[in-house]
Amino acid sequence: MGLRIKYHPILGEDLRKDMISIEVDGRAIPAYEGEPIAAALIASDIKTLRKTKRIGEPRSLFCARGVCTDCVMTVNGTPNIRTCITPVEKDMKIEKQEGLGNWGEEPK
Amino acid sequence: MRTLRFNVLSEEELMELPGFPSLDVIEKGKPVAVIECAEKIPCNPCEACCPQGAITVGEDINNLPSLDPYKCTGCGLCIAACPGLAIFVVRKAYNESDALISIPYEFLPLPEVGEQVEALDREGKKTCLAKVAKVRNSKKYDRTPVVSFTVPKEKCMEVRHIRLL
Amino acid sequence: MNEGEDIIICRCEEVSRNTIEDAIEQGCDTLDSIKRRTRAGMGLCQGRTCQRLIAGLLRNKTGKPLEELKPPNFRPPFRPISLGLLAQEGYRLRREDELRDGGK
Amino acid sequence: METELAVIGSGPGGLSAAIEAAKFGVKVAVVDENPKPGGQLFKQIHKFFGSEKHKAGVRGIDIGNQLLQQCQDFNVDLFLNTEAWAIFDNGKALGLKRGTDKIEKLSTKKLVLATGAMENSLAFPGWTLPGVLGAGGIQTLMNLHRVLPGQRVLIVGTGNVGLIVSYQLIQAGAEVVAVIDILPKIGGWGVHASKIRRLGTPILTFHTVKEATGNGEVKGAVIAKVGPGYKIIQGTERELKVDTIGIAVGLTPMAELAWSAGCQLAHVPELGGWVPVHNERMETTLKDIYVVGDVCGIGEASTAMEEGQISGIAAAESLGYLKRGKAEELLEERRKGLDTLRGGPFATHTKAGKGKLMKRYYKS
Repeated sequence: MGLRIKYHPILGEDLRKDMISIEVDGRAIPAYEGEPIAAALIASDIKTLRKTKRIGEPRSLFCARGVCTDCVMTVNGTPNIRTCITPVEKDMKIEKQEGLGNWGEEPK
Repeated sequence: MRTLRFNVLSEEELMELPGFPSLDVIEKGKPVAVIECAEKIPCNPCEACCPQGAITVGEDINNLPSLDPYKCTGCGLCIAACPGLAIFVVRKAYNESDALISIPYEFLPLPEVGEQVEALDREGKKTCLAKVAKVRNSKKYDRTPVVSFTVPKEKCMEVRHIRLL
Repeated sequence: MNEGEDIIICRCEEVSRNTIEDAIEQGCDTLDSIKRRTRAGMGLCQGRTCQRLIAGLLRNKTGKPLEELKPPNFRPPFRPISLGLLAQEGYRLRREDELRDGGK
Repeated sequence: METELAVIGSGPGGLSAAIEAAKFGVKVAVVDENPKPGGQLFKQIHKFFGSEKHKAGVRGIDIGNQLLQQCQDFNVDLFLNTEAWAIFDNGKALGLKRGTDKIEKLSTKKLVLATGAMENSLAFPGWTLPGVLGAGGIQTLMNLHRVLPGQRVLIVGTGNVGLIVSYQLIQAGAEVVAVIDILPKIGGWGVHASKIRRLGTPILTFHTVKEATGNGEVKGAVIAKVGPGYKIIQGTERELKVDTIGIAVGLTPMAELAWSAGCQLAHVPELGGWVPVHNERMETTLKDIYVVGDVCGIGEASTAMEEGQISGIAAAESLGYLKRGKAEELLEERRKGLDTLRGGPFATHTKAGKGKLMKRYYKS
């Protein structure tokens, strides 16, 4: 939480109030509704957002604007979601993505 | 064209600038703007904001601003108006021993009047101690507060920033 | 940068500098051929992050100025989109068009 | 869905195009994949340069709000969270994906591409570690989302982006351990450099980053001096304790939409790479597609806004909402504005690059 900017000389005080809780790999993480998922995770010091498919390298936010796709995670069961531009919603379930992720069961 | 490509402006380079009020005027000790703008960038809010018409950029906004030190009253509006935060007001004869320097200060926390702070030069090196005399932060300044502080007279062309203790 | 030390150039497909330089040595002289040979630039970001780095390697290795290169081919969809969605929604849109054009 | 003018990208260029066209009665739709409009404006918390007319002295963030207000005043439709994933029929139709599961077709008469630019990469050992980010990415995270990526930062690159982000990191409470550049001179404006120098932040030219260290995330950065040929001078390496490395080595226009739509591109180094060929009305080689802002040459927000207005006026005229004479008068005014903004020594490159592009346009 130390990484959130509460007071800022230009932006003023952060007046957002109620935080909600999102589930990240089974752990409850505080987040503001509407902020990018990646911002909430980094504010909670979760830097590794995924592991690459070949070498298994940890990756994190890189461009922070939806271009580089390095921050993709599995969100509510859907893999490859760019967490830098996907807003936090209530009851979100987020998982660190391994490789290309798992698309889940084939629909019947 | 000037090509400022050093990490800081030297005082000699400063004195050649049309925004420099001349040593005579500074010696006289009245408050006067010191415009440390050395590159032709397209910009003219300093000219537009000056109530005395003391700063001229002209038709081509790439010109360096030039200062008429006799029109300048040292009011300090240009300190907050300059997007490059490159304007300071120096009042060498603030009192017997001290000069008063006004700078833009966009950081938190803001210093308090009467507070003792470190005075830094253009390279961020500690030069001496300073005492905060005034903190202006009205709406007009649009979140660029102007902090005035006193330093020994001989430091008035050296000190350009402060660090809270 | 250390000479000889290999590093990742294409972050998505994890393609290293050595792999790309080998491909250039073996005759790949366009961004497209490098992409087809090594997969560099073929990942999720579609080469947006590494294209310039690869172009630089190509220029350094072949001496060919960038002006003579063509940007790699770029086809829709420009953003990740699932084929299922494309098929399903595409069908809906076509039906709407047909209905509007007189219900053929 | 149908519109008369579709704009892809809601940064300063795209919004200005939309507003200007809508002023004359054109039906306009702006598409942006982000949840918030404004492009990169809302992370620009510093006061802008320029003249009064170009909103100089106003912070980027406030210019963004002014533009959004104007969009509302002139009934511009904004489609956010909407990705343009295809351009059909020479720009006459767009494939859109709205939210996660809705696909739409947007038919239009004219199209403005205002897709902006992306940050250049710099590959060095360790550059894929969590903690290495684009400097603009850092700026987005801290100024838009109020989260700092770390506490101790090395910035690589002394262009205006590197210098401004360094200053803003310090404003947000982080420590900038150093700003380095492999080139002999600081790339950005002296005033921006002075702002961080007087805070004591070192700017080291002739320096490069040799390696990001750390296992799993950045714990340090090895920097070193470079000599002739920009080769590292052995023995000058030293490790800085940092948890974040920001890469600020320039921008590349994102011209791939224009390219795939069939617009001719040219490689113009002065403009940042491959850019769509265009004329003084910002028309590409496909006459119904316009380009404005960084996508057709890296510049400032102020120049993007002028270019946006030019395309909006040109589109309004060719759609019949404006008489030729009146349009020319308005266009001339904007072109003069552009000339002024590009009149200084820092913009000679851009000016030359734009000249090349126009030549190409009339040759084709």
